[in-house]
Amino acid sequence: MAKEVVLEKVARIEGLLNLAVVIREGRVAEARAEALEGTRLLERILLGRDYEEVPDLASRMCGVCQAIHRVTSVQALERALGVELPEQLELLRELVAIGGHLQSHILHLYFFVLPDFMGRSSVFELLPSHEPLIRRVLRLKRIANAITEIVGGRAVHPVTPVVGGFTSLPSRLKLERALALAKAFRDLVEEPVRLILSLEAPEFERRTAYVSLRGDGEIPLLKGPVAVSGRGEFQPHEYERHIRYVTESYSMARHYTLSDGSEYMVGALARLNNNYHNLSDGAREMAASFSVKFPSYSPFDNNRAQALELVHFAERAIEILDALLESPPGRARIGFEVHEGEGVAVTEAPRGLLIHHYRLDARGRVTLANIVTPTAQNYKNLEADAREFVTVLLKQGVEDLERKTEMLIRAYDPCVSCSARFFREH
Amino acid sequence: MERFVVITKEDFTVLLERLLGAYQVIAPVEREGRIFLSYVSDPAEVNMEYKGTTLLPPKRFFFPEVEVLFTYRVTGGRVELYDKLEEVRGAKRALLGVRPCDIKSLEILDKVLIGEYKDPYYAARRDGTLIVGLTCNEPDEYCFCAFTGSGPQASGGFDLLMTDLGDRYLVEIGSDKGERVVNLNLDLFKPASKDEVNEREEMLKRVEAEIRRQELPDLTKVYEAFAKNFDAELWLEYGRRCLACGKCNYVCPTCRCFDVYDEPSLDGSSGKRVRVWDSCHFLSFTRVAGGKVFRSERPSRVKQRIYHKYCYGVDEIGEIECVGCGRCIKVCPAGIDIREAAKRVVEL
Amino acid sequence: MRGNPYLPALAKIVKTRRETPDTATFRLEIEGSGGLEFTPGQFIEVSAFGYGEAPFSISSSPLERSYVEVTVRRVGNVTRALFNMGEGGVVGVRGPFGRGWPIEEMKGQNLLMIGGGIGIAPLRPLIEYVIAHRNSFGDVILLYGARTPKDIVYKEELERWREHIDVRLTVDVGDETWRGRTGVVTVLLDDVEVDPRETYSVQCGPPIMIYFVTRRLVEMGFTDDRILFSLERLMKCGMGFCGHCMIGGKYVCRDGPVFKYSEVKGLLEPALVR
Amino acid sequence: MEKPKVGIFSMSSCEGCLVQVLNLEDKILEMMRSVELVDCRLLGVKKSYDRLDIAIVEGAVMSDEEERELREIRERSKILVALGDCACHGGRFLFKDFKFDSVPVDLPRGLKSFRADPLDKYVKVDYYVYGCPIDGDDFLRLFKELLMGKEYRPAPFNVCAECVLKDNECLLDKGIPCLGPITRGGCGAVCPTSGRRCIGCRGLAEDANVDSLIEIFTKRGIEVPEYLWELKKQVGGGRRG
Ligand SMILES: Cc1cc2nc3c(=O)[nH]c(=O)nc-3n(C[C@H](O)[C@H](O)[C@H](O)COP(=O)(O)OP(=O)(O)OC[C@H]3O[C@@H](n4cnc5c(N)ncnc54)[C@H](O)[C@@H]3O)c2cc1C
Ligand code: SF4
Ligand code: SF4
Ligand code: SF4
Repeated sequence: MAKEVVLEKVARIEGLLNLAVVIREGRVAEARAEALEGTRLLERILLGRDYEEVPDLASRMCGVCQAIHRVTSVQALERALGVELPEQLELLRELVAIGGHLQSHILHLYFFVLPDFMGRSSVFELLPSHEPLIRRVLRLKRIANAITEIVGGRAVHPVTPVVGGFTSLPSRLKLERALALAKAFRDLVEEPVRLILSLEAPEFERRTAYVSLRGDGEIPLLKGPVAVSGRGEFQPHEYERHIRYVTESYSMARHYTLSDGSEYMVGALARLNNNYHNLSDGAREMAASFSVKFPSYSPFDNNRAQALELVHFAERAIEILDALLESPPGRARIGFEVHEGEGVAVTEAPRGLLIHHYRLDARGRVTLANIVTPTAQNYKNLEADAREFVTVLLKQGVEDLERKTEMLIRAYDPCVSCSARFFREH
Repeated sequence: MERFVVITKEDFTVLLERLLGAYQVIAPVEREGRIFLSYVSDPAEVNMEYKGTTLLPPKRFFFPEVEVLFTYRVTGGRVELYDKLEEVRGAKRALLGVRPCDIKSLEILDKVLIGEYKDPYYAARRDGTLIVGLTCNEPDEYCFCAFTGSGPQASGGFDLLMTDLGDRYLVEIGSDKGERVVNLNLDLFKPASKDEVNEREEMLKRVEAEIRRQELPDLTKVYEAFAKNFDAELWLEYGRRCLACGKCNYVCPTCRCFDVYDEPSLDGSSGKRVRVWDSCHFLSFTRVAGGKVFRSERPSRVKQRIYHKYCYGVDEIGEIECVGCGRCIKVCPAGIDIREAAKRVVEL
Repeated sequence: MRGNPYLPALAKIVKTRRETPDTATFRLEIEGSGGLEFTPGQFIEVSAFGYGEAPFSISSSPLERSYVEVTVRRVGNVTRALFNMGEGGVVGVRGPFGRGWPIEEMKGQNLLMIGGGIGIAPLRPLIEYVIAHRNSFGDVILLYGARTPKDIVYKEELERWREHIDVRLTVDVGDETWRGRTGVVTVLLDDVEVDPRETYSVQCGPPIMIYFVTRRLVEMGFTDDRILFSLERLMKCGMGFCGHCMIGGKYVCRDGPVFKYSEVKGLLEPALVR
Repeated sequence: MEKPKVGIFSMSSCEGCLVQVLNLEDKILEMMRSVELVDCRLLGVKKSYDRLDIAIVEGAVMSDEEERELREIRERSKILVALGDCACHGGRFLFKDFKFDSVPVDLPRGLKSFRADPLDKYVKVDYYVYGCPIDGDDFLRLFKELLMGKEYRPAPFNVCAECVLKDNECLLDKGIPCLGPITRGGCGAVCPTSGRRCIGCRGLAEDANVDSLIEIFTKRGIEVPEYLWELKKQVGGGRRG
């Protein structure tokens, strides 16, 4: 007889997700990641809009990773219009992205994941026993917000990045402040990161393909070829030849696979599996002292990878700010002409590979929009992991199967609102 | 002591240094191509060469956009109040580079806020502030002070009044306080020659002539015309255009309406009473219990401001309350131009 | 005025009396002084700390020096806070502010008082004064209109006042217990016989009432300087600074709230709007 | 005294407004001391309760299930607060003239048509916190006032009023189609202050003069976007009050 275990509206993830696991004769027959979030039709809404409006709308895809959505949409439009930014403006863009990553990772690791390991259901329940830690984490969040605000104009849904650069630039004073903040972040984050690295996650491994941007001496967020572990690389504009989507009747999101139909994983773990040697010194030392090794095939290590990224990107922010103070950007926005064009940008959102793809007509109106979010790409992998993980758990006969499975979901840091944009025109 | 002295621009920098030692100095500064009044700490920040007016008027340094009147603490059944006035008192400030129209606006505010009742916050800030004016060499296209009797010559209300004569400033001494500043820095000033004083007169005449190129009526005498035309058609037209955004009120150097509210702390045990700038253009401005709004129609709100300037002011303090700075015209997105309105009313 | 006029004196609510479901009279004792010296028709600004400040007419007798009273209808933040606080609560008081009824001028004359709803509050000190100086005034008539019998305030006082002055009531909508007149307060004017040349009319109530009553009084032959009313506007300071209460060139808080019709009739902005 | 019970719920949204609430950092800890949070999926709080004193609902209603859930929340709650533009206006001001009903879509999970509805289409909403995202301090003020039994009132002015206080040069003067003149204030004019036009995320100001803005755009040679005409139709371009 088939039994269906449904984890309903999983808590402490962004958006509404059910995970249904069908167990037949003691074996897992099927796992379904059902995105429930109302579909937001964003790509449809973008059609016909002026390119200037796109970033504002695109950032509303998601309240957690809004910064990277904004930057990615702007970059895709720049590709379409043939705009190339001077290096300093690119650095500033990277800083916006980093601010977003730091914000998001802090939220995920300490508000969503940590309670699991402490046997609590929410961060508030941790308060009595861990008040200093929580206060420190809140402070880190505040610093990450402040950095984003300095460069982006607002901590959530930043406003300054636009096609051609920025609407306004932070003053020297503000950059100095951002530098001080980044340094403070780096210092303060040490202990919380150690805490995450020391947590004992369930033991589970499953090899899959890891897809992320690959960098030369860095962990790139905004540029670079896309690496598919074990299978080489492709260029951003070729994405349609390498990944493809399937629609599942049970989900409000598209689910993605590689061109051969196999699942893959994106996110912090994929980034580090593909770029481990590029971790900053501080992050690398920390990894070593906790004997965290990459590549790793445990999805639970995604959390460790995120923690290491907190250190890595704080150090990268310091580097960028030093460079910007050394030679500050001149103009905020460079001129360009509006014409017909098509552009793809592939970036790294906190949760992994993010693709924005637009086509513009001669007046700069959108005629095609396609957005591929990390969570949508991860669903198939999550389903595969869930099948195998639950099978293992069943074999072990564990009692808290549901809680453990939820932990697996949370390790992915899914962002359901981003992913639910499914629509098909008749 | 003579009424006029001169100071070279180089020595003025020295004077600035000294003033910075003795006062909190507020002066025009330029940032990203915009001029505004700000506290300064370095003479290099000060820009005395600007044209026209600043966007926000000097009133914000006497009547700030947000002011805590007092704080309170509630413990058990007891309430304690802490007056914020003490913090306002005693600050020694120097306001530099204000235009004659803005000097006049302070005189108007004095009449309104220091009368039968006295607004102590405003009064304390006025008391402690040295006013160093700066006449205009170059008005902008919005200036019409010559028609409101408030410029380009300042007839009083300043401690010192500077005029840019190229490589030096001619300085008029307007008060004992101003004279003391000069006396304390006698090494920097020398008496002005007749020629220099004449040069200023010529300059002011030129500026006045430039402003008078606009054809406007004498706005100090439009009371009757306004009184007659309260129900004129043109107010409907302005009302249709007005966005009720209140920018005109905020930038007007003589507008001083405010709202007051309490801002409690999270646990409610303490808090502060705050006053903030308000605008007669907001719908809520005349809303009373029961939801009635006395000036619910936009034309009546447009009229409130303009009538307050040219009519009610005369009833209230015996003179018009517009100083012709042109700020409200500059900032109005809908292009409502108070001088044009006045002109049309007079011509009705 | 001494010190900082924005800083309220502290006062304790020593007694509350429910008048109607949404109206109550609060007796305040001001720290140090107890009551206030004031003219009937003047108002005070009452603070509920954390909630704000609102103007209320002083409704107690001017002869009473140990406390002041205000009669308050619960409509918003400050008024609700006063109700919730109740006896023992500490509030702030500033004032008195404004110009009250011109009592000296009205002496020797008949008085026709008209109150609508809570608008009877500023008439109460006047009535108490008149009763205490009954011989200084001629005929005194009080016309009072409330929405329903339940909304009649000062029920005890009305009974006591009847012994000294002519009190007539009406309600907009009656109920089974109501034996008196129904209709808006203007209906009571139809039966009033006074000599407008020797009478001052004194009114307070909602704008619409003042509008219609004034029209009626003019028809009855009252001259504009014998029609007095207390106006309501939003006001934040009480001193003619905040600007909200301005009508034409006048500030209701400072130049009023009591005005003669003749004083506001010439204002550019109509003071009486429906 | 028993602490007021609070629930925080999400309909369909980007959850950015909740993130803004979390961004209140230390203040949220303080807030949580004065109330009992009994329900919040995002934070993993789920206690058993019957009645709520305050329900804070984010997001637009997009499915029957959400509609049902919303009605249930309303039944159980004394005060219901709509948090953010999606909850206040269905996110429509952001989507501008987009006509949801006209989109032919093939929706999964058996949904028949597409919708994005404001909460007050289905239930009574007591208070609105506007913005996409909301402003944290604005939310804090609402929260404080609710706890004190005060009536929360949104800012009575539009974005321009705050913009001029920031000493900004007006974007309209540069030919940029800013919606500040008709948009409810309270955000501190963040967008124009960063040199970006206001996109109207806080919804129409109480006394918005759409007609005049259209005229201003036209006069300055700014193309009047379709959604302004649409808005004009909805509010008659004129006075509301
Ligand atoms: C001279 C004078 C004397 C007075 N005497 C008395 C008196 O004796 N007794 C008495 O009861 N009253 C009197 N009043 C009226 C009294 O001042 C008001 O009722 C009081 O200010 C209400 O204060 P509140 O804080 O309770 O109400 P508020 O919180 O200020 O609310 C008042 C009303 O306006 C509405 N409102 C306010 N702002 C908004 C908004 N933005 N959107 C929608 N609705 C809004 C509220 O819902 C409510 O109905 C007098 C007024 C004046 C000017
Ligand atoms: S009304 Fe306009 S021109 Fe006159 S003083 Fe005020 S801002 Fe200046
Ligand atoms: S920039 Fe926009 S918000 Fe600012 S004043 Fe101009 S129109 Fe208003
Ligand atoms: S400026 Fe406009 S778009 Fe920006 S936050 Fe404010 S209301 Fe929203």
